[in-house]
Amino acid sequence: MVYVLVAAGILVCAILAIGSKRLLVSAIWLAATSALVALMFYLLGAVQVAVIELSVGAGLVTVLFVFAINISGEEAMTLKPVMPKPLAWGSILIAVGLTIYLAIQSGGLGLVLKASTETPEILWSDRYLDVLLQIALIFSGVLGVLGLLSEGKPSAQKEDQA
Amino acid sequence: MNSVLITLGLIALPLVAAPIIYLFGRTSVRKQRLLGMTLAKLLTLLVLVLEGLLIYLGVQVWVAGGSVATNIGTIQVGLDGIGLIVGTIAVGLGFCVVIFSIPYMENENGEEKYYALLLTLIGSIVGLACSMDLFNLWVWFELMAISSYFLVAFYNEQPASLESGFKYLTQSAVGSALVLFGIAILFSTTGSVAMWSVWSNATSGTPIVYAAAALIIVGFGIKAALVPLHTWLPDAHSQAPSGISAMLSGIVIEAGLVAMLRTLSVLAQTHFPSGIILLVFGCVNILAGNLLALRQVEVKRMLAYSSIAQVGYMLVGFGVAILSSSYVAAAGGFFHMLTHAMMKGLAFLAAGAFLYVLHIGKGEHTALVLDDLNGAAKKYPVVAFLLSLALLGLGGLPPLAGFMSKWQILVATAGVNSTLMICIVIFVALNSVLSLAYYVPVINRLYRLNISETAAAGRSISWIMVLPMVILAVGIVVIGVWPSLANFLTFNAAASLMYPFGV
Amino acid sequence: MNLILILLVIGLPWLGAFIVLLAGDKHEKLQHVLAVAFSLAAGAAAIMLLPNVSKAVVISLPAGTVFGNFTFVADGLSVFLTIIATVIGSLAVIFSTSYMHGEAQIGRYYAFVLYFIGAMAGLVLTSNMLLMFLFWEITALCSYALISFNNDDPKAVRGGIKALIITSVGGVGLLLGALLIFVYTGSLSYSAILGGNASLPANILAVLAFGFLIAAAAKSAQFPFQTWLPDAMEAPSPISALIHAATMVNAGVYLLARFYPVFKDVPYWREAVMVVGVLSALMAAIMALVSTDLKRVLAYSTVSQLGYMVYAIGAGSVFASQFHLFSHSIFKALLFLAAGAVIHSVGTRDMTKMGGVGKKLPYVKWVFIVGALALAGIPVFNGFWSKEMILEAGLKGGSIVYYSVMVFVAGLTALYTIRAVWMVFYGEPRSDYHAHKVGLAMKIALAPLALAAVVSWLAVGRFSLLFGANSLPFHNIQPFGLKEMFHEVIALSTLIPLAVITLGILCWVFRSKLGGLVKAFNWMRWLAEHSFGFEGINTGIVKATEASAESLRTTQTGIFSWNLLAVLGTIIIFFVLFAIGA
Amino acid sequence: MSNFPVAFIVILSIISLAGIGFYCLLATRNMIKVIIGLQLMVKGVAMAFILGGNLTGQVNLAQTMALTVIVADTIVAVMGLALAVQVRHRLGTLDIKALSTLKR
Repeated sequence: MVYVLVAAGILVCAILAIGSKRLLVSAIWLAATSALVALMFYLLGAVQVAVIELSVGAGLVTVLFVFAINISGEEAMTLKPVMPKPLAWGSILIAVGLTIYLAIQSGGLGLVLKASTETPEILWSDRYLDVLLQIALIFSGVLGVLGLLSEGKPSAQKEDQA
Repeated sequence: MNSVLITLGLIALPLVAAPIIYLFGRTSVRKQRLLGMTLAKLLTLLVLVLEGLLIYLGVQVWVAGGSVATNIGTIQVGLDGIGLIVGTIAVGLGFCVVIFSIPYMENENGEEKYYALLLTLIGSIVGLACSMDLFNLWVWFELMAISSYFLVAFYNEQPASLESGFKYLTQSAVGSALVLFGIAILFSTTGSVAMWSVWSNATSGTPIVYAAAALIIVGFGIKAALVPLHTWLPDAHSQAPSGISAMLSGIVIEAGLVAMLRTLSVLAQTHFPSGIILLVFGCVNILAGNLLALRQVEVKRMLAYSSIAQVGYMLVGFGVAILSSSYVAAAGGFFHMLTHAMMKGLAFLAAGAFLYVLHIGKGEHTALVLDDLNGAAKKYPVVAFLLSLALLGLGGLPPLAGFMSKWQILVATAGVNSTLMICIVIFVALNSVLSLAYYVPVINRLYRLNISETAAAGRSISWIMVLPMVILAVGIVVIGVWPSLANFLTFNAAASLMYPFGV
Repeated sequence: MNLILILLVIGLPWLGAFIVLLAGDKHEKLQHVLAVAFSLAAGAAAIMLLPNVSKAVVISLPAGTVFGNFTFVADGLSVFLTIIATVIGSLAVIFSTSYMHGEAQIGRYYAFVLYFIGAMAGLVLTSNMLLMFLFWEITALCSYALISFNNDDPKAVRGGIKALIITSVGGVGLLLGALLIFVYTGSLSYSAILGGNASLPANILAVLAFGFLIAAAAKSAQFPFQTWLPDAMEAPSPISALIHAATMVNAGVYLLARFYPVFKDVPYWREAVMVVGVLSALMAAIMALVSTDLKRVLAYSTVSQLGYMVYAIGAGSVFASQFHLFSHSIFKALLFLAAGAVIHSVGTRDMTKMGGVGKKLPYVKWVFIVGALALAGIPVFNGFWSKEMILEAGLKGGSIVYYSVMVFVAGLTALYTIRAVWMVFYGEPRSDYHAHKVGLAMKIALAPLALAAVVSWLAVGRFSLLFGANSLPFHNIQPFGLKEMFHEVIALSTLIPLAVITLGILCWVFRSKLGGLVKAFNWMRWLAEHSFGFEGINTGIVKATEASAESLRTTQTGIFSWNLLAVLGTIIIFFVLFAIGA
Repeated sequence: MSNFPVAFIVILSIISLAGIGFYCLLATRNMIKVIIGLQLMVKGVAMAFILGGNLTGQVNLAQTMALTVIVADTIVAVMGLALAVQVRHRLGTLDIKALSTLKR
């Protein structure tokens, strides 16, 4: 039953996150979603990644959002969406419904969760290439952010350099 | 040199070198000296040469009968036929782009990040082509995407550049989320992400496996610019620095296509109708790309739309290959990938050279429109000639490389004994004619007698910019006259692609 | 020997093209000399091929897999057309040295002319279908580049692109045929299907036959693709003479002639070929009658005469068709070059503004009249013999209806020819033009053509030997000497076309008395001036394509939300398909 | 209670979470909100991996992959935010409709 509650909680938080009129509130609901997702991870037996999700997803990312919102300022979101809302949620409902239908067709209802029998081990035991690649990901991410945020030098200074 | 070292070197070298290049470049930015930046550029070129050498050594091991593959943990990586051709294109085109960028990017703010990220981009494409593990494939794909976001939005003081960067970032991110969804479904149903064990476990096509395949097609399809998922492409290609446009069009979108093909070949035993899907997308791409390019007045945007059409030819080739188990068609698809990289690379570099001497070199960031090119041949005969060559090749006029690869695809298509395929041949060939309607007027403009004001006021072109274009142009002509030169690359790639399909 | 000669015939002009381009536009004199030298050398090499005509494959370069062997054969048909291309090419180049004197970007001009000459020789000499298509497209490219040589004139650019697109659309037929030949015989050599060893399914053979017919019709400006040739007249006159009269437009006829032995038994094919030829000949002749632009009149007459050749092939006489091609290349090149001299001198192409030019340019007048007589089919000139042979063949090989139309067209030909000659050279000047002198190089180029237009028919015996069993397999054309020709042409049935031709001339002489008749045909005039609606169809297709392109462009909204909806929509389509399938 | 399809509930929440995220992408006009939508979608995907690991008895393998997903997605989010900040700086708004000058 706890699964149902967590799942419902995730969805409610997510809906609140996208429904909120203020960005800061949205970010906080996103953090709440993240925390509940971490709880779901824990229930499914993924203890370590639950901790990481809690710290990164709910913690770090939220901090970043708050920073970004602070810098760029709260903007009132009273503008009407570009797309008619019924079209947006209609097509989403169709897509979600079809996915669920396909999952049921493939025997999704008969799946049974297992209690984790594996002994927890170091996370990257046999997939350390992925983890090493994360370094490259972070490296290019950092360079990218630095580049995106950099201020254009005044052209006079450029001339001096040349 | 043993195969493990070759594989490791191949995928690790660019990623290790990128931070060093950044640091070198950074020192010169800090201290206002040019030495560091020069070192960074030279190091980038050196790494690419070494990469080429490693690929060559790998091929030597191959030819001797060995296989260039190794396990890192449980993840298998190795240089197979697909890795060979994609690696060759990425390294070769990358080399040309780096040389081109030396004058083009000179004294831009963030030059050092540019080279480091460009090298990461090339390295990630090589890694993507060598990966034999679905999830690892996605990680390389994501690395490719992340390293290209900043490159696209390089001119971060230009609103248009930011706009294209934002669209590119979000649509790529949606695509990679969809791909991940697909991989997660495959993981749940087969219990593995290693390609060969997914291949052997996925034997029956349950609806949810088909859904996973569809998500993967759409996800990678966003990067590979399948119509109607292509909407980010014209913005990104037209706003990025020209060297990056050449990379994006020449290999990055093809890398998405290769990743898609790899994943689909894993599902070969599920009877997923990937052949027919690719064929349909191919035809739609060709038609839509050509029509969208037809009335375009911005040069780089027109080239971007024509990329959509060109991807369509590859899709037709691969679709026929999967549908009829035809080696020749798959080889044709890869052949077109190779020739398109050369032709579109050349076209974007030449257009970029014009953009540079007419606008960017003077600090203006206006788009290069067709009218700017009027009579440009008078002042820039070499670049105008090279641009004409690239455009004629793209239009499929012989004896240039583009004609030969299209021919190979069409031979294979006609080889499938059915009326539908004959109709597709006619459709594709007629579209090739349609594409002439927008390539050829550009050439006419170049050779007008009355030179446009913009062109008349242009700066002179540095020979360093022309050099890589000449290299590409020679390649286009040589492959066009002697198409079987590329057979080693294309047929090995076709063999690697078709093997899981039991051909 | 043949190996070297073939390489020279194709290689020399291409090398020349490169060198002329390298010489640079600052050395105009050098460029003229180089172009003449290279084209003459190619012409000499082509003529040296003549004694060594054989059906054996001379060069075979293995290109591997789907590209076949790159093979070249110097058989009778090939060598004949190679000589036409290189010799008339040389004359056109010589003519150009004075015609194009002082033009800008002369290097580009000569480069494309020489590139074209080499490609045309390659097109007829190769026996590999891939190479044939390749050269086919190169000739189209050169034709386009030369039509729109004057890039600043939007009319020239439009004409060039139109020619390129229409001939490329036709090229699709050739491409499809080449692909099917490869797929069904495993070889790209055309002898694979000409030899009759490979058994193609009947329906594939039909696709092949009609595909090639479309390709030929587009290249030779036949019905329903004829509209590009008149617009191609924006090209400099030597180009019109070389490409749009004597060589490239013959490629279509060549294609039909080459494959006639396999296609002749395809149901309705010969019928279709004849209909194409007859309709083209008739419509073009009527349009020539009402046009007032000198070069367009000649262009229409080219379409009309090509119609005769196509008709002859349909009627089963490849020899008559090739013999007329031979005559036509000579007299039409002569007419175009002479017209070029007139236009160069007078400064306009509009015949209503000419009149009385003959007094100022007597030399040009006389050579033009020689060409005109040949075109009209007046006895003794070369056009008479070949046209009569075609009509004889038509009488034997096809329905009497087609024959009578073609005879009628012969009368029309005489009528519009004499009309053109009259409007240009006789009467009083109708505008205030100033006639320049005609350059020496122009006169030198015109002389051999004028001579040949009078006497070339004497070579019929030598000509027929080219098509013998040893030099042109699969066709079974018997040797055909002057004696046979006299026997065939000087027959009772010849009197009918001759009478009609005379009637045509008389119509012009008594034109003032036929006012009522002319009025009765005003509707026809209106139709002809609107090119029987084909121009409208062309414009319609272009407009429709552009409109759909424009409306498709609006889907690129640039708004992020719509872009993502397209992504979601694609997913939904997939899922719906799977849900229905599941 | 054993017949209660617990695993299916998780599947439902995964699909719905991804759907909600996608809806956010479609309906919002705020750049930062777009990044929030992306985050929601990827959280669904990470859950799918963990669920797959649970169902096939390979939680550890799934955990490593989920970790990589989280890291990669955080980087994308950061870059997106940097882009948003820069857009706000240059254009003075976060409205994506202001970002539709490139069309046709």
